[in-house]
Amino acid sequence: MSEFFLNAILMIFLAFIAIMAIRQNRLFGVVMLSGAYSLVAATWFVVADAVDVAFTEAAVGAGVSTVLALGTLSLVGVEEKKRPIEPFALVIALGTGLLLLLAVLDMPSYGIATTPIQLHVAPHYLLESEREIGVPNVVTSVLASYRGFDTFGETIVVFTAAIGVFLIIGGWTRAERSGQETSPANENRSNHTQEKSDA
Amino acid sequence: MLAHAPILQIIIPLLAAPLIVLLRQRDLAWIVAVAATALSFLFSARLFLQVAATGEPIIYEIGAWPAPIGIIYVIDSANALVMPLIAGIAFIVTLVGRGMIEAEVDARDHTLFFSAWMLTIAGMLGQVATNDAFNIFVFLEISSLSAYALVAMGAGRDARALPAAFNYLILGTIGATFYVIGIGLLYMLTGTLNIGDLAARLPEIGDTHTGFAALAFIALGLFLKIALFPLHFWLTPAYSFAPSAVSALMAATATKVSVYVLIRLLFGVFGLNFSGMDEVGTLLLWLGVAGAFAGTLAAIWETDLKRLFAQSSIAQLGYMAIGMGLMSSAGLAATFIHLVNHALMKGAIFLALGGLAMHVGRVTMSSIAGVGRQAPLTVAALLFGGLALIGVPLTAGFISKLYLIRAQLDQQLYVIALLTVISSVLALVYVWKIIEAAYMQDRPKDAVVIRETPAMWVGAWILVIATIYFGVQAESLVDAAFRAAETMLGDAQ
Amino acid sequence: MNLSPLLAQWNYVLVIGLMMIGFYTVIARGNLIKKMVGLNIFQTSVFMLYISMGKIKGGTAPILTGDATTVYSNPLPHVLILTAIVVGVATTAVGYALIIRIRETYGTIEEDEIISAINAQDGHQDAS
Amino acid sequence: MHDDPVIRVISKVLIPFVMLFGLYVQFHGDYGPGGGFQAGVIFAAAFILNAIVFGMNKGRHVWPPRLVLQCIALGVVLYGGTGLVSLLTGGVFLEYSVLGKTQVAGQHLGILLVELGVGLTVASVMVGLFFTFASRLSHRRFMKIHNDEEDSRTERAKA
Repeated sequence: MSEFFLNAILMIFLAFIAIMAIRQNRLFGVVMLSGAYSLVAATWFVVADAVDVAFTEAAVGAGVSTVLALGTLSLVGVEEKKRPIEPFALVIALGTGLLLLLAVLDMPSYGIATTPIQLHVAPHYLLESEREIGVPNVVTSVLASYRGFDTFGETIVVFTAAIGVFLIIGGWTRAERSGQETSPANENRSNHTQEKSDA
Repeated sequence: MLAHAPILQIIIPLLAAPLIVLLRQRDLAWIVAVAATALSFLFSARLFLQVAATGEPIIYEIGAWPAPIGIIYVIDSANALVMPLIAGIAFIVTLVGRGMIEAEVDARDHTLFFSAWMLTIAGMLGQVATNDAFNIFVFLEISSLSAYALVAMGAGRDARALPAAFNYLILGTIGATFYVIGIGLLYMLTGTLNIGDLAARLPEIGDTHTGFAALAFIALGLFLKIALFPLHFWLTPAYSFAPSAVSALMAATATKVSVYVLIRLLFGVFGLNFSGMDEVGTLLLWLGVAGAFAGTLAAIWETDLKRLFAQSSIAQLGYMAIGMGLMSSAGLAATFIHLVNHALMKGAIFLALGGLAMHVGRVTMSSIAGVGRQAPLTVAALLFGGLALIGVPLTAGFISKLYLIRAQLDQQLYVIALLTVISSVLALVYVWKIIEAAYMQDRPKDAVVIRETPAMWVGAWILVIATIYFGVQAESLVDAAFRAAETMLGDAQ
Repeated sequence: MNLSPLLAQWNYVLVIGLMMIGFYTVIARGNLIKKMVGLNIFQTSVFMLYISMGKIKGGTAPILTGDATTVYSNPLPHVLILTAIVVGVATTAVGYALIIRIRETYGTIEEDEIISAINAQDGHQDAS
Repeated sequence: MHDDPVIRVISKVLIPFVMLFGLYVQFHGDYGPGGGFQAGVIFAAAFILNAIVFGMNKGRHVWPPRLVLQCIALGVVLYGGTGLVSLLTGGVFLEYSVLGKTQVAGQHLGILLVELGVGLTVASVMVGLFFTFASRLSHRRFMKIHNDEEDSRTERAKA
């Protein structure tokens, strides 16, 4: 029963943080609330037995994302223009929500051990992992071996993100690659010529 | 080694990306990229021939874990057709695109550029080859993330590439997240992620409200990815502000991959009898028609040629949606035929545009005035591509339209058939505008004089020849497309 | 239509509410940073949907203890979400990099101001 | 920030422990929560703390940016290479069982290698992202946490 209450309290807390985050106009606060959201979500993941996910969410959602956001904020300014509620967006979001509520109607009950996902495929991991892989943490054995190709893809995604960020704002990698110093003026040369041609 | 062909066609371009970073040398980067795409093409072509000869799907169990436990690749008639198309176009664009990349991208960025280039190709191939619904998402993100960065590289010439890339990122991520929600609901119902296993288990336990919502989310997410009207508005800026080589690669392949994934999930997993599929079909049909008109009409008013052909892509994707919406094997086959043909024509057109852009910068109706005489071969390639888009006989575009309209008439959808013909004929207007600009006008005296080099037209002409070949000798393609369509529908029954 | 499952499945209903708060923020807000934060909330809530379905009441984390009576929650959604979290942060990083460049070029991160800047530029080019 | 002796001393004490914890998470992922990804983030955090407290130049000295780029690629190659080796030694791609004498031994070795690959890539990507955003900042001079005197001294020396 305590699990039930913890679950409910964390969810309500999450909703509170999310609403605060969209109402807040000072972006610094928004980013911190977003980090807090990830941290509380990580706590919720622990309650839901997903310890590996909680660990990652805390390190990445609350840690890395927030740091990146703060770095960005210091470059782009911290105020958001005040805006009224967008009725069109609200309708789309509500429509999507209703579609999902429709899905809930026939969903297998929460927390039951006889749902399809508990009876198909997953038992193989829990029962055979010890013999086939010999690793007690089943998440690790599924992640690295049974679905190792997904994790390979995940590593590539991280690699892709780095390549993408370096291409977009990675002045220093240019200098490292060509052995010459790059100044920001040089880097934005193209933008300036663009502006000049407009003038 | 041939036994490993299904995985090697993905792994070679995938591992070429880090290799390029390790080599740290521009020329080697290009050589590695060409070699990797060539090998990938050879393996996929070999698999296509093997599947065509035996008719049996080729199964590759990654990590030696069998189907629902692990991730497997299944190369059947459908993806064996799409793989060599993607790999082949990627090879040609990589081979001839170097001049365009050198003209438009800062030389210091070339190694990372080619790395991202290989990632987007490998990501697309991975989505097509895999038989695991979640693995599709992972490779979709590899190709999308690298594509966002590649589009942003257009900022070297036009800063509008940056907001274009950002919008593409937001909408692409919303699309991918919808897809993940849909897959999650499917997983909840069936307990599996393997596409074959999903198709087998879904009819008994999945025909519920939850199943319907799963269908809706997967369809909506992929509608965004294939730029189906009215979710198409990210495509035009992304394609038109990207560097020319990137536009050529993406216009030819990116949306086609998403069309394939949509077909695979709609027909290969849910199947025709799933409740809600009729509604999805009707939606595809009418949104396809709307897209065909919206894209063509928008293209008529465009003066920037890259924007013009990006708009026309929306129309062409509309035709593919109509084919899917017919919910018949003939309609689906028409979609497959058009998928292949459109990839070839759009590849040819954007390569020719890239060749012109090397000299005139922004390719507009006024900047190409009178170039027909200075760059005859390049403009001719553009022209053939345009004629194929309209669907002129003896081009592949004619075959696509023929089979599409035939499939519509089979089902007595005369209004749709008429609308398809009208929107195709309307395409004549914008192609004529280009002919007029390039051939009928005189080149202004103060305009740049273009010295045509083979780099401008070789790639485009390879694809034009393929377009004409499939326009004249259509049987092999038509057979392959019908086999692909029957495989898809057969899975569901 | 029988709506009682919505009460019994309050857990999922709350997760959906969270998802829609995030989704609304992405599509409605014009500030690019706000959009990214909305995306983060949206995606994190989707992760919660996945983890919810793997949970078994009275179960424990899927780390084998050797005790045959232990009930473990389903490890597969955990693995999928580990991948999805990483994909999410990768997208976030690329998004923030683009925001920085947009701000440097257009001097703003408000969508409407960027659009009007682009339109001004477009009009100018067409005129020239 | 690097002038504050309290922060400097605490960081000096803390950094080795953060790294140790990173290694623990990396290699204990088989038995408890953790693995290459989480370990990579923790390991990177130690380097980033070092760079923030002792200046970007010292940070770059510890892990030169050129190496960061190579390490990112190497981690991916390590993962893919493990798969390719199992392919070349008679198995299929990522079939770790063929890497060892017994199936379980092979799986252990394979998982160890690929988790190392993940850890290497993630740690160096995080450090690389930090360098990227920070060097953008130093150009803009909005924040000065990393732009210590050493930086300006070397700039003056160059000029």
